[in-house]
Amino acid sequence: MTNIIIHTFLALLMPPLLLGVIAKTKAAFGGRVGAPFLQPYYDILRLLHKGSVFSTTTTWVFRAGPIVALATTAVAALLMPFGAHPAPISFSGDMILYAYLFALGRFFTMAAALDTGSSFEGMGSAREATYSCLAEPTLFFALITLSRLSGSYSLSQMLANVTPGAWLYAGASLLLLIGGMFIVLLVENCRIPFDDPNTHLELTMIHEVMVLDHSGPAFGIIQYAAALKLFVLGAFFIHLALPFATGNAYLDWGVFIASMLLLAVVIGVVESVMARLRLVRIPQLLVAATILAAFSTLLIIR
Amino acid sequence: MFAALIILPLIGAAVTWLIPYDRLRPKVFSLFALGHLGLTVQLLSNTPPPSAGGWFVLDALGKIVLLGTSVLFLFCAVYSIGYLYYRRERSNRILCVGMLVCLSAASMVTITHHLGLMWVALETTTISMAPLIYFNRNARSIEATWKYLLICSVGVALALIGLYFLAYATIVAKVEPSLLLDDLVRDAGKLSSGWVHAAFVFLLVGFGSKMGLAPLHSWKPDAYGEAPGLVGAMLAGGLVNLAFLALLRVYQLCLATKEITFFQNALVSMGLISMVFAAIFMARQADFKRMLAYSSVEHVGIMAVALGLGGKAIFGALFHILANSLSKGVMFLASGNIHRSYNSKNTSQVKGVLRRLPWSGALFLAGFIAITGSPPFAPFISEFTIISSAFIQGRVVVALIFIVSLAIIFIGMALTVLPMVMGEVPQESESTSYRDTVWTVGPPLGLLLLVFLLGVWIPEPLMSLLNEAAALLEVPR
Amino acid sequence: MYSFPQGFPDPAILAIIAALITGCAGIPGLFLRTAGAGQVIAVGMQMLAALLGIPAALALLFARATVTYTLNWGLPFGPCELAIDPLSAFFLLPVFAVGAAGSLFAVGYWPAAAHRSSERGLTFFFGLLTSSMALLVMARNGVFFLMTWEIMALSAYFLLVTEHEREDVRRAGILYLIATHTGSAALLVFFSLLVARTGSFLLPAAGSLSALPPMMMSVAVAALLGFGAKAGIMPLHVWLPSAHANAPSHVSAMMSGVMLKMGLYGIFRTLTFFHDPPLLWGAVLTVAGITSALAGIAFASAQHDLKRLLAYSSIENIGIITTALGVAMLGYSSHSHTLAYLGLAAALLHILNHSLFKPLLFLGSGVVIHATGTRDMNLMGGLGKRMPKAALLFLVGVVAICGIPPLNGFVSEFLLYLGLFSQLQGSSLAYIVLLAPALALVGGLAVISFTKLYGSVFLGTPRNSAAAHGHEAGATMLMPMGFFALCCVVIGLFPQFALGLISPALASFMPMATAAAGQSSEYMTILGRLSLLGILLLAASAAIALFWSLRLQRLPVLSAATWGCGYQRATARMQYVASSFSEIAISVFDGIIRQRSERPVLSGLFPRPARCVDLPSETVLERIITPAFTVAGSAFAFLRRLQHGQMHVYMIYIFATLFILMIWAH
Amino acid sequence: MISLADQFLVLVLLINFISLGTSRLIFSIRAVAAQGVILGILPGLIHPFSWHLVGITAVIIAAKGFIIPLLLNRAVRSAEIKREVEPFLGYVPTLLLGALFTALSFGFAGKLPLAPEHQNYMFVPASIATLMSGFLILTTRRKAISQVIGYLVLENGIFIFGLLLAEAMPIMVEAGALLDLLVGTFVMGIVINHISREFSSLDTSRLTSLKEE
Repeated sequence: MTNIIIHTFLALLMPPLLLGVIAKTKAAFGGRVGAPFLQPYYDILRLLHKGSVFSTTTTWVFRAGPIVALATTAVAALLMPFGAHPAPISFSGDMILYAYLFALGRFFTMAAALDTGSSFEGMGSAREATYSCLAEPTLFFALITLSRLSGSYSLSQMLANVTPGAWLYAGASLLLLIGGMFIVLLVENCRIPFDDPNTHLELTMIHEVMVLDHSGPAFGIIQYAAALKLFVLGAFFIHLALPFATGNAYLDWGVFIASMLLLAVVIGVVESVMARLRLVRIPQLLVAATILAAFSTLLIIR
Repeated sequence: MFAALIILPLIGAAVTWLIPYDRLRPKVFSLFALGHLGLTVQLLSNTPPPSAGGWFVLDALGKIVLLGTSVLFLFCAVYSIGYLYYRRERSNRILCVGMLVCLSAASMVTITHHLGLMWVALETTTISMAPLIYFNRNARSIEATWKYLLICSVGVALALIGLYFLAYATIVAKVEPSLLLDDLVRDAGKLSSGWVHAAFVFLLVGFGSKMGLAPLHSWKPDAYGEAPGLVGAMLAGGLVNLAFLALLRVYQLCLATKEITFFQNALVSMGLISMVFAAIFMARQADFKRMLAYSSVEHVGIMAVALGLGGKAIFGALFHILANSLSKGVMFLASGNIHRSYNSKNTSQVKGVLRRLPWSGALFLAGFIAITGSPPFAPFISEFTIISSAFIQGRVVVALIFIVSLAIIFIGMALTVLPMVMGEVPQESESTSYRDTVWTVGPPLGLLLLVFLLGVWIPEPLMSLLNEAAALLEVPR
Repeated sequence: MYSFPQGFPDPAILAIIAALITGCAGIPGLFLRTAGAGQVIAVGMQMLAALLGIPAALALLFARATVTYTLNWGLPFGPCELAIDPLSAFFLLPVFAVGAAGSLFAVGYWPAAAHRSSERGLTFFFGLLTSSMALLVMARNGVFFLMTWEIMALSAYFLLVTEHEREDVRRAGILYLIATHTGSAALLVFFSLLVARTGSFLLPAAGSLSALPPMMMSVAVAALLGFGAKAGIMPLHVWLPSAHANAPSHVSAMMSGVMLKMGLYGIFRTLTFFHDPPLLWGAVLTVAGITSALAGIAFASAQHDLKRLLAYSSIENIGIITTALGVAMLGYSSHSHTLAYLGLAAALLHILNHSLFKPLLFLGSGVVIHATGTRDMNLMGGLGKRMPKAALLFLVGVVAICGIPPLNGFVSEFLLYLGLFSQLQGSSLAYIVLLAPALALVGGLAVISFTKLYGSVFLGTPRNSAAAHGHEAGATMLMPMGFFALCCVVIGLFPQFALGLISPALASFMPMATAAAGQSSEYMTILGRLSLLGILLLAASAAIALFWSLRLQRLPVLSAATWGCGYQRATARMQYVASSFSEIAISVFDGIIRQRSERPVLSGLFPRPARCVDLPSETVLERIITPAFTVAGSAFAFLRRLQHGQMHVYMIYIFATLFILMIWAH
Repeated sequence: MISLADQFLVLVLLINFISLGTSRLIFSIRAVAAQGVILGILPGLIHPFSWHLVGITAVIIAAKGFIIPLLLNRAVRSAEIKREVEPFLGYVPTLLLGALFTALSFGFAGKLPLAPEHQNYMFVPASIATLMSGFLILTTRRKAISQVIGYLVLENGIFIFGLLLAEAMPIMVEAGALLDLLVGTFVMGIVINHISREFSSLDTSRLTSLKEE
C-alpha cells in the first residue's frame, strides 16, 4: 500500500525535476550557473495561471490534445514499476497496453496540431508520426527480449527479472538493447540529437512545433505530460541499465530516485556534447536502433 | 401423330407462302409455331408406339431436342411479329416459309430412327436456312450464305459417305442391310471394325461441321454474324442441337459396337479444341454477333466434351442442350434488337444500350451472365455437373482446360458486353426509330425466365426425361 | 443442450426467414410508381430482418448447437442442407447489422428523388446482396454455396456500377467482375475436388477429412485462391481498391464490412473439414496475412483518395485477421493450445471489430463525399467545424481502426500479441514472436494513415469551397454511424463480454484447443483489467478536462488566428495536404510504395502557377497483371488470323481434321 | 461386263485428272458433265435390267450430264470469265497431289474388307480418289465456279460408292444422290448468280470480307 502511495507521489511530483537536472547539467557544461533545479515547476505553475489564446480554426479536438496526452502518460505511469517495486497495476500483456497508450497520446497531439491548420504544425505532426512509427518496433523487440529473459508477460516481472545476474548470462543482448532503448528514449522525448526542445527555428522542430498554438494552462499540461513521459520511459530504461536492488524497500526507492537523477545527468551530458542531427539522418538512426534491438532479440531467442 | 408433326409446318409454309400481306404473315406463322408446340407437348405427354416399321420412333433423346427446338421456335416466331414490323422494307415471305420448312425438317430429325432419313432431313434444314441468312440482301450476307452453304454441304456430304460406309459394313457382315438405328445396334457386334471406324470418323466430321465444332466451325461467325437475330437464334439454338442429336445416334451405335473409347476421346479433344478456339476468338471481339457465334462454338464444344466424358457428364450434356438453346435465344433476340436500333454491330458504335434500349440491354446482360455459366441460370447446372464429373473420373487435365477456357471466355465476353450495355450512348452512333416494344422484348424475356427457372428448379417430368435419356447413353459395364 | 424456452419459435427458422426478407426488401420498389416509397419499405424490411435475425443468431450462438434443415430441391445435386452452427451464427451478425444500417443510410445518401434511374436497382441488389450472404453462411450443399456465392458477387457488381456513366466506375466494375469470376473458377475446382473425394455434394462434416492425401493440397490451394481473392489477401487484392472506391458508400461499407468476411468465412469453413491440417497451411496463411497487412497499410498511407485509403486499410485488416488465423492454425497443428486459442480469438474478434468500424468509416466517407462532392482529401479540410456530429463519430472509427486503446481495435490486436508472446518460452514456434514488431510497424503506419485522413478531412481550414460549405448529415445518415460507433466503444471498454460473444464460435471451431486452453476465464480477467484501465483513462481525461475548464473560467480566454510563426498572410492553401503529410513516410518506405509524381520546374523570379501531382500506383496490378493481359491479348490477336475468310483454307481445315482422325482411328 | 465397269471407272479417274489439270472453266465443266454421264451408265453395267434402273439412269444422266453443266455454263458466260487464273496451288503440284491421293485411296481401300460380290471391282478406290480430287479442286481454286465443280466431283465420288449399295437400299442412295443434286445445282446455281450480281465476278478470293481483323 505504502509503495503504491510512494509510486503515485513520485510519478506526480518528480518528473519536472528531471528537466531541471538536465537543464542544470547543460548549463554546467556551458559554464553557466543556470536556472534552479525547480525551475520547471515554476514554469508549469506560472503557465497554469496564465490566460490562453485559441485559434479560430480549432475545434474541440485541439483541446483534447493536451488532456489525452497527459491522461495516457499518467495511466502508463501506473503500469511502470519504479525500481525494485512492482507497478500498482500489473497483468500479463500490460506491456502492450503500455506501448499503445503512448500511441493514443501521440495521435491526439498530432490531431490537435493539424487542427490549427498551420503548415508548420502539420509538418511537425507528419514528422512525429513517421519517426514514432519507426521507433515502435524497437520497443517491441525490447519487450520480446525481456519477456523471454523473465518468462513473464507483465512489465513489473520482466523488468524485475533484469538483475546483475541476468547481465552475466545475457549481457550481450542487454547491451544491444540498452543502445536501442536509449535512442528510443531520446526520440520519444524529443531530446537532442533528434529534436531540440528549446530551439527557435520552427522548420527544424518536431514536437515543439506541434504545440505552438497551445498557451496557458494547456501548455502547462503539455509541459508536465512531456516531463512525465520522460520519467516513465526513463524508469523503463534504468531498469535495464542500472538493475540494482538492495532488498530494503525504502532503500530501493532511494536507489531508484538516484538512478533517475543520474539518467537525467547523462541525458544532459549527451545534449551538451552532441549536435542536432539533420532530419534525413533521423530515420536511419531509428532503423539502426531497431536493428540493435532485433539482434538482441535473436541472440536471446536462439 | 408423327406425320402431323411434320406436315403441320409444311401446311404452314404453304399458307404463309400464299398470304400476300407482310403484316399478317408473321402472325399466322406464329400460330403454326404454337400449334407445333401443342403437338410436341401432346407427343411428349403420351408417346405413340414406333410406326412405319421402326422408321419413326420418339425416344427420350429425340424428345429433349424436339422440345427445345419447338419452344425456341415459338419464341422466335412471336418475336418475328415485332421484328419484321420494323423490317417492312422487304418481303418476309421467304423468311417465314424457310423457317417453317426448317421446322418440319427439324421435327423429322428428332423423330426418325432411320439414319438415312435423318441425314436427308438434316440436309433439308441446311438448305432451307440458306436463304434466311441472305435475308439482308447485301454483299456480306451473300458471302456468308455462300460459305455456310458450301462448307455445310461438304460436311453433310462427308456424313453421307459415312452412312454409306455403315450400310456397306452391314452388307459385308452379311446381315440384313439397313440404316435403321435399332437394326444397326442389334447387329453392331457383327460389323467389321474397319468400315465402322471409317464411318464413325466421317460421321463425326460431317455432323461436327454442321454442329460447328472447331476447326470445322469456320462458317459459323460469318453466318451468325450476317443472319437476322431470330435466324441466328434458330441456327445456334435449334440446328446445332439437331446435329448434336445425330452425333448422339452415332454415339449409341458406338456403344453397341463396344468400340466407344476412340469416339469418346475424339469428342473430348474436339470439344476442348472448340472451347480453346472460342476463348481465343472471343477476346477483344468488336462484333457482338460474331462474339455470339464463337460462344456457340464454345457451347457445342462443352456438349462434345460432356458426351465424350460419359458418366454423370452425359446428364450435363443433355441438360445443356436445353440450357444452351434457350440462353442463346435470349442473346440472339436481344442482339437483334440492339443491332437494329444502332444499325451497327460494332461495339465502337454500340454503347450505352441500357440507356437507349433498357430492356434489351438488361436482357443482353442477363443472357451474358447466364451463358457464361453463372448461377442462378440453367447453364451453370450443366456446366458444374460436367466439371464435377470430370474430376470424379479423375480427368483433371480435361477439367482444368475446361475451366480455364471458361474463365478466359468470360473475360473476353465481359470486355465486349459490359462496355456495350453500359455508359452513355455516343453522339456519333446512328439514331433509328427502333425501340423496345412488348413484341420484341417479350420473347427474350420469356426465354430468360425459362433459363432462370431451369437454373433453380428442374421439374419432375423433365428430370425423369433427362435421366431416361442419359440411361440410353450409359456405357454398359 | 440445444433447447429453447417453450413458446419461442425456433431461432434458426427466424434467421432463415430474416434472410429471405432481406432478399425481398428491394422488390416492392421495382413496382411502386412513387419514387422513394420502395426505399422506405426496403429500410423497414431490412430493419425487421435485423430485429429477427440478430437475436436469433445470438440465441443460436449461445446455444452452442448446430441446427440443420434439409430441403429437397429440383436439382440433381442431392439434398440442399441449410445449417447454422455457432460459426455461421457469428458471421450472420454483421450481415444483418450492416444490411439494415446500410439501407437506412441510403435513404439520406442516395435519395430516390435525386437518383430516379439508379435507386431502384440499388435498393434491389442491396437486399439481394444481404440475403445471399446470409444464406451463404448457412449453405451446407456445395452447389447451393456456389449459387449464393455467385449471386453475392454479381449483385455486388451491379451495386458497384450504379454510376456506370463514369468511365472509372465501369473499369473498376470490369476489374472486379473478372477478379471475382476467376476466384469462382477456383471454387469450382475446389468443390469438384471435394465431391470427388466425398462422393456427395454436401460439405464435409467438421473434422471428417484428412489433409494427408496429396490431393488435399490442391484442395487447399484452390480454396486459398478462391476465397482469398474475395477476401482481398495480397496479391489477390487487385480488384479491391478501385471497387471500394467507386461504389456508393453504403455499398462500400457492405462490401468491405461484410463481403470480404465471406471470403474469410470460406477459409474458416474449409479448415473445419480437416482434423489434421499440416503446419504448412498455418505458415502460408501467416505469411500471406502479414504481407497483406504490411503492404496494405503501406499503400494506404500513400493514398489521398479518401475511399481508396479506406480500401487499402481493409486489405491491412484482412491481413491481420489472416495472420491471426494462420497463427491459430500453427498452434493447432503443433498442439500448443494457448496459441491456437488466442490466435483464433484474435481473428474472430477482429472480424467482428472490422465489420463495425469499417462500415462506420465508409458511411462517414459517404457523409463527407455527400457534403463536399469529391473523394480527394487534398481538397477537403475543416469539416469538423461544419459537421461536428459526423466528425465525432468518424473520430471514434479512426481511433478504433488504428488499434489504439481504449477502443475495440486494440482488443483484438492485444489478444494476438498475447498469443505471439505466449510461445516465447522454449516452444518450437518461438520465432513467430517476430511477428510482433511487424504488427507494431503496421500499427504505426495505421496511425500515420488515419491521422492524415482525419486531419486533412475534418481538421484545419477548408481547402476548397465545397469543403467550406459542407453541411451536417441528416439523421438517417448519422444514426447508423452512431450505432457502429457505440458498438466500438462498448467492445473497447468491456472486451470481456466480446470474448464471451465469440467464445461459442471459437469452441465450435477448435473444441479441443478451447477445452485444453480452457483458461478463457484467465483471459476474461486480463480483459477485465483492460476495461478497468480504459475506464481509468477516461476518468483521468475527464478529471484533467474538469481541472482545465475550471482554470479557464478563472482566466482570460482570447481567440485569434492561428499563429503563422511570424508569417502574417497564412492562407488555407498553405496547409499541409494529405499528400505532403505522407511524403516522409513514402520517402522512408520507398520501394514498397511507388507513386508517379509530376514535379513542375519553377524558373524565374515570378514563376507562373504550376501544380504538382502525386499518384500512388497499384503495384501488382500495373506491373504484373495488366502487362500479362496485354501479352495474352496480342498472342490471341495473332492466332485470330486463322479466321481469315479464305474459303479454300477452311476446306483444308475440314479435310485435315478428317485425315488426322482417320490416322488416329487406325 | 465387270471389266467394262472397271474401264469406265478408270475413265472417271482420268476425268478427275483432267479437271484437276485444266485451267479453262468451260473445259472442266464439260469434263464433269462427261463424268456425270459415265456415272449414269455405270449402274446399268452392274445391275440387272429394270425399269426403275432405267429411270434412275435417265435422271442422273439428265441432271449430272446436262442440266448442271448448262447452268454453270450460263453462269460463266454471264460473268464473262474464261479461265481459272492464278489458282492457290499450281496445276502441276495439284496433279501430283491428285496422283498421290489416288494412290493413297487405293491403299486405303485395300485395307478394308469387301463383300465377295464386289471383290474384283475398283469401286471403293475410285470413289475415294474422286472424292479426294473434288477436295483438291475445292481447296486450290479461286473461282466460285471451280469450287462448285469441285463439289460436284466430290459428289460423284460419293455416288460411285453409293452404287455398291444401290440394290441393298435403293431409296437411300437415290434420295442422297438427288438431294445432293438439288444442292449442287439449284441452290449453288442461285447463289452463284447472286454472287456474280453482287461482285460482278465469281472470284471467291474477293469473298473474304468476313474475317477476324
